Amino acid sequence: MINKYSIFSLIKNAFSYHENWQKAWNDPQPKKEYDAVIVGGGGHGLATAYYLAKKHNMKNIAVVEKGWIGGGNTGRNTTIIRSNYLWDASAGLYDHALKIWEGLSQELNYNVMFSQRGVMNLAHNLQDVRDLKRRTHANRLNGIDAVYLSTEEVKKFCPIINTSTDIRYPVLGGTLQRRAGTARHDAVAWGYARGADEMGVDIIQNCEVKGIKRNGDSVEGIETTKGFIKTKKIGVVAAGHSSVIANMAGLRLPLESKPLQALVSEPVKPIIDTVVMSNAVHAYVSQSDKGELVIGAGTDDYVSYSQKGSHQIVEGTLNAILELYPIFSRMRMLRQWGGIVDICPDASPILSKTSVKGLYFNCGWGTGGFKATPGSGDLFAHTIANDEPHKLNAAFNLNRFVSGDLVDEHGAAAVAH
Amino acid sequence: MFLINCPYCGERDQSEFIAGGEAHIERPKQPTELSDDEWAEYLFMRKNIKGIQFERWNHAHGCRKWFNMIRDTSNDEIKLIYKMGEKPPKG
Amino acid sequence: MSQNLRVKSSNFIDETSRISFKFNGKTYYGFKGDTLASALLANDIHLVGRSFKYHRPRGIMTSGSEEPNAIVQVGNDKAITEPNVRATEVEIYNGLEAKSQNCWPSVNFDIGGINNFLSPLLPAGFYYKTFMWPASFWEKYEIAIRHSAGLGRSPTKPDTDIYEHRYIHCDVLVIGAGISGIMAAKTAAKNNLNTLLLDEKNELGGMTIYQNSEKFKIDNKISSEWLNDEIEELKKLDNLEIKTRTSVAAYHGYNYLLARENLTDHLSKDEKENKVRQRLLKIRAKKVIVATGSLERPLVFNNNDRPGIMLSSAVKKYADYYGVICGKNNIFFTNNDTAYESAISLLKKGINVHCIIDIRENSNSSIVKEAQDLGLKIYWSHTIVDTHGYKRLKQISIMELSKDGQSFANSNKIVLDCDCLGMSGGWTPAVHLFTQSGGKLKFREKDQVFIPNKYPSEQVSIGSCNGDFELDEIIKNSSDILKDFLKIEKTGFDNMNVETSKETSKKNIWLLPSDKIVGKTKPFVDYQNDATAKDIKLALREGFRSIEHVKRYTTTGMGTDQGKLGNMHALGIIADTTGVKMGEVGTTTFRPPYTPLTFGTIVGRNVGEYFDIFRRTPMNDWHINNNAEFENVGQWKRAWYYPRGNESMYEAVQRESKATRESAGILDASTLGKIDIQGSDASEFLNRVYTNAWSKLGIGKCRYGLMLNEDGMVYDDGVTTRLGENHYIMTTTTGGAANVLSKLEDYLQTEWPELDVYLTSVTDHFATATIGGPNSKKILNKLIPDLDLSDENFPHMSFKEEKIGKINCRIMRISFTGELSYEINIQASYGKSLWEQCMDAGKEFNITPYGTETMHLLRAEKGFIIVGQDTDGTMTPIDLQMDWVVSKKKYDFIGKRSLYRSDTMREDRKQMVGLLTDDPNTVLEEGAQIISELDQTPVKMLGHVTSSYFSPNLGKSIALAVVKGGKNMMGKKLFIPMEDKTINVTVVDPIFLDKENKKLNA
Amino acid sequence: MLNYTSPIKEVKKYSGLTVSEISPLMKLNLRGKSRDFLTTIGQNINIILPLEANTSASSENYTAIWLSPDEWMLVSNRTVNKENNDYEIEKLLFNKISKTNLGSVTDVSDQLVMINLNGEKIFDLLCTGSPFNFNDFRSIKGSSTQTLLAQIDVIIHHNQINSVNLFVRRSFSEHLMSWINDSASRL
Repeated sequence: MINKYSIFSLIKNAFSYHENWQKAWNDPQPKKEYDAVIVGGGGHGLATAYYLAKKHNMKNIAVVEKGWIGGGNTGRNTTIIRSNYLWDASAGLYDHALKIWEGLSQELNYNVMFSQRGVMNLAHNLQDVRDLKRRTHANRLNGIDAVYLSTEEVKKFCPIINTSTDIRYPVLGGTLQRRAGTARHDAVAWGYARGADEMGVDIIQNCEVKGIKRNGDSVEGIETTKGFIKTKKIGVVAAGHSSVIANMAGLRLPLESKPLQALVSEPVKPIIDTVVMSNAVHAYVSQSDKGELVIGAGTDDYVSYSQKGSHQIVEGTLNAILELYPIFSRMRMLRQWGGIVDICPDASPILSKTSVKGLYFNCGWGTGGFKATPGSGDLFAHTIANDEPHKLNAAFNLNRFVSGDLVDEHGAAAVAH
Repeated sequence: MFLINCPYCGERDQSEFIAGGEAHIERPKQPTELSDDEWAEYLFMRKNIKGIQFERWNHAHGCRKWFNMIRDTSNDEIKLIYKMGEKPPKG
Repeated sequence: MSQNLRVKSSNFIDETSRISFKFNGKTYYGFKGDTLASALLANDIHLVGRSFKYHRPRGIMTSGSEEPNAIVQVGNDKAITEPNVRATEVEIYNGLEAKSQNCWPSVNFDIGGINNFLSPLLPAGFYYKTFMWPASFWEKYEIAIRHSAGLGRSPTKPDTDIYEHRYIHCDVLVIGAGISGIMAAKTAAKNNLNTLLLDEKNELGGMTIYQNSEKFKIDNKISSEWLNDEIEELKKLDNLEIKTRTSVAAYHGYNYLLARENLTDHLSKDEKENKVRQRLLKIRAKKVIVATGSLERPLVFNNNDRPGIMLSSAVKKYADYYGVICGKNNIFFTNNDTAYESAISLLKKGINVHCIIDIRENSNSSIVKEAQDLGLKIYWSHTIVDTHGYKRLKQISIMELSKDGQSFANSNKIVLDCDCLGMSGGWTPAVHLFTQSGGKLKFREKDQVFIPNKYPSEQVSIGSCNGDFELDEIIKNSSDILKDFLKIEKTGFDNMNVETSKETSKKNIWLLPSDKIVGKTKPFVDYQNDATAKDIKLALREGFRSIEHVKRYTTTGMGTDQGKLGNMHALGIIADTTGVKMGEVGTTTFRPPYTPLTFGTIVGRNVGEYFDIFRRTPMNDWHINNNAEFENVGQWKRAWYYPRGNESMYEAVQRESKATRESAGILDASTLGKIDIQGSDASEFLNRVYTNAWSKLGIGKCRYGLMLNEDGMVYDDGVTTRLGENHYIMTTTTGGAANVLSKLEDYLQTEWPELDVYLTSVTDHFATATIGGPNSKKILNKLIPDLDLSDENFPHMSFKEEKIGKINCRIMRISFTGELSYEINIQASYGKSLWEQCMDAGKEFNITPYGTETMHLLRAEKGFIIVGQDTDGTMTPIDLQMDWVVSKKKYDFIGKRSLYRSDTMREDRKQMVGLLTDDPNTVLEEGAQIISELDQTPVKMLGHVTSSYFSPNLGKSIALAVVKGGKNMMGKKLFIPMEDKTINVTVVDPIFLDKENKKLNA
Repeated sequence: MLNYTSPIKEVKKYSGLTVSEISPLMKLNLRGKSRDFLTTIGQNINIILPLEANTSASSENYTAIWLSPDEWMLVSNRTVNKENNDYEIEKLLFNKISKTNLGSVTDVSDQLVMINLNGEKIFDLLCTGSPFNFNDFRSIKGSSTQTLLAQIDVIIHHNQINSVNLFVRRSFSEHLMSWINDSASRL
């Protein structure tokens, strides 16, 4: 591997004042034709390209990104990674991803800082307790490391949580997945980009898709701001903008794109060393390696592509944070931002072929796509390469909305942060 | 926070309202006549437009009336508000 | 402590009131009006903190909220200590305690300082390139990284202060009380607009208020005097509200802004007592005038971060405003005229200024002339190539620039002694709030600034945040813009006579050259995060092109100052390096808040009991007095069970349910949703919303109804009673009440406007006491002796309108327990009394109050579902084996079509069944999964246990469950695999007790 | 004989503000669209139901508050008898409106609790918890609105200068009172 990253290369380059580092990836102009084009240069899209090249030997492919790679939800999420999902199909999908996460830094030779600090989900009412127990049993039988915790065990694992019984919604218990945790979001996009680029994938930034050319019921190529690109396979991984691309191909998707907000506090010395999620009161918090509290807020209830949400959502989230962590009252919000999340009616993603031959969609990840990045890329690459879903993403087809075989993850599972 | 001009109560803070999604998706009069695909279209498929979108809002914490809104979803600019049952303006 | 670094003649410091405070454990003195920064400088302390990555010694750089270096931990108390506070924003008070952050053991001797020498190994993004081998070690590395990262420390005890919200609706909001802000506020208020003026400082007047230079005059008065008079007049206006110490944090769409009003942080402990600490102002303004001024730019050169290196305007403010001398041997370094104002101001106070180093070839502006007349030495077209001194600046080295400014005219290097360097790289308009609001910027080449271009809402920017820097422009342009914006003839500031010194020459070099190669230098761009120009160049070299990428890779602008000082230089260096035009590189998006905003302020009073609403029933006091434990159901507080003595929940529930079946029990069912339905189409409406048929229901009769979503899944259920021809009362689940009403309103208003139906919630109007059990009839008879309770007159599933005493009430004979049971609904104010009378009347029958837990058990014995517990949004009525309540005849109802999709019709869907454990004493865990074969991999889960109890009435454990294909599994043996054991169960009918419903008519 | 219990126990006094519950009051929810509906109401209680949003109309005995284009709340101006809850006017209107399908009449006397705020600091209190713009409201006697206060749905009626009636659902009233008392204590 050229330009391999390691402490040794770091020392070597220090002597030349880091003047000799090579590009992590190139900045090519699009070719006339590719065997496949991935629309969307986020983590999922770049991972898809990476695995197409690596596992399916498709090297003549491109990723087109309308802005800058990793500039969408990849760079805007709260980086929670877990696989403790309720339904077999979801558990299979997300745990496949988690297994890849565990070796990703080494595979990419890029430190994505995957930190298995554990993810705890809290229960605040009796139905929460039933739901979390149900999920824990299902996880265990699906081979996912989830355990149910008593309130005392919750307190022991994360002492700063207010577990007193006289708060409005006392903590009645929780679940813990130790293999779960967080990763450095930008690094995931950059690592996959570097890996894909090295195998010959063209990563074309500032290249917006303007149209999808169809010949009857199969695709012929895409119109972009950098000209027409001929291709027989298009994998759309455009998150919040999936519907926009679908409309170009004359399709409608079961998606709504809504604002999702997040915020970070000023950096402080380590104070919370795990990830705690509370679905009932809506508080999600972890601490980044830099020391910032990373807090995920909820979605607004209207469609928006503005990357802005309403203040009431942020306020509601911080209300919940102070309910559970009264010690954070004097911490200060440093930055607040919004992303556009594409939400499916059943809160599960779509990794599927479409009625148009050669057109594939990977979308509907809603509020929880980051955790699935490597698995999503791997399975979507399989789907595109073989024109057939892998058994792990078979359930996440588009037809489920017609037949009624939904994978409903709101019912009993936590919001998919 | 939007400032929404409820067609009945006047300008109110967004917190008094709930959004009801895409407007003018009429519930089929004869659902049993529809194919599974047609029913799925009604039930789940959405335009989810980036740009000028027609949608439904409800003044939930005021007069409880539903109404229609035309909003540019790319910058959240509210273009027009009109009552339920009124036809959307053409063009 | 000596105050030898004070000059007299400051109007803003009260030298008669001495204030003592502690910094790093040592006691110092300052004066009322000092900030921590000015007081420390007055005590000759520059070294205040350590930088984030290299732990380099850092001092005070600015005099405002843009301070990147001098951030401290305030207070020792575990509850109210506060991290990352800017020394430049803390107003000192007696007892103030502050200490340096990110250093150990002390700011003077910091072990972390070693990072400075390792810095060659710590370039931008180094952590992406290493710590990967061996894989298992990352967690160890990470612990180390985490401990060296972070700045201050979080409090470790709950905050004891109070925060509040306030909504403000005004005609005009003016942000910033500098000269243009004052003009705007006065103009607006005088034109009868109710106006709100906010400024983050404790005094009005911005930078002009201490501008004592004769060079700047308005109406022949020195600008500060003129402004002072304006402010005095301003304060007299009545429809104007002025708030100081109030900083606007966020500017959202529709002119909705959030501001933090700081009320007590400048007060001593006893002065603060019981006062609100901070208030969040939620402002909705018809018009917004942004007058946020501008921020002075540093210059980027080698080692430009040493304590003693400050912004020239800060040096001036400390002298003019606080009367503090920052250095005994001052030098200024500039590319514009600002530094000259500072230098002159110091000279006139008798403070030594050694020289000015100016990268420009020359300037003939009057202010420069004045400096020269005062005998000030100026090094034209020179730059600083290095600075010396570790914990305090000692010397600087300068060289003469080549024409193009990229290298040097000769190799001569002059070394000058200097303990305070005031630098000025020009000014950056504070457009943060403007861009937050969605405003678009344009780049102005001549002085390299981004200024407002397109306004997204009713707002304008005036003054230097709009790119007007010269006094005469500020006044003229502000006045003109105000006229246009407020649609008025004149402002009162039209054609003023203004004297000023015009800047005549400009030169800007984003990265000043050094005689060393870049790799050997440390030209800081982001001081707090230790991001240097070479880091930016490295990022570009590695292929990062977008400013967002560079920012993220180098962490430039990610510090607590959010890059207020450095962002422009980062852009400039990217533009220069890549050869792209500055205007085309684009800015990074400024995200809210403008300055960090305390969580407590955002939350206000929504803490503790106000975190969320609680709802109580009219009988609540009785439950409390009778030792009830409560369960949260939605926002309701519901009686859960009533332990006697030291009974456990299990014991209490066993007793309560036994007593109910054997004699009588009473339940507070007031929380059930109740909707009054009237109108000539009421029956048709019910036909459409429920799965069963309603037209034929007799008046005075009750019927159970099941409500679906359009996707065919069970949504809610309850009993609805026909009170009259066109009059029904619907009951819903407790949790579903609000959603059901709004869903039904939605259908009525949008889908079925032709229906003549009116819905009115009466949930709170009625209190509901349910008495059940074999003796319930006798009890009701005591309450209403003349009511004929015979099955003929008052059969099951029927209703009577009656009086208890003189009070009307509605009685439904319905049952959720399988017992003979009456639901008495009475006007809420009489609910508590009704309950007490039921208890009295029932005494002889040992009537037993029971809570939600016993209710759940009793209904489970009868196999009645609870929506939300036995269903999870994926169950159809067919799955629940409730086909009997689904009309086959009806043409349509909500959700009907979805029941006929290929997957919703499948036979092997999860279906509701009962489970019995082989060992009758083993109670299954709710949520436990169910399998049909042991040791299969992967395990095939058939379903899960939804409800499970030990039934005292059956003397065995019972459970409800959903199981794939369960309908056809009656009698089949299944397994429940737990962590430690496997439990054997048998599938049975979900109705465990009294299948024939004998008890209903007992 | 059943006793009447009101949810709010005592009258609270603060600087510039007095907070008290007024009960029992008769409250009816009136729904209807047709002209006949309006005239029938008018004839029977001699109040012309206000058609303008955010307003109210009063007669000697009753006040009618606009809630929506087809919804009003009718409140008795004086407290009624605790001993029974037969309201003649309710029976009358129910027969004339509901029975004849002109609209609907529903007794909501205990659905809503009426809290009276009295004093010059009323709006200083309200603006700590309500997004509603009271700038015009405060200067118009008889103005009314439905909005949120401390995240709770309320109907606010400006019945006279320095006096405002808050209508809140009974189950929320204890929480709202607690919030009001907390906030008022800092006025």
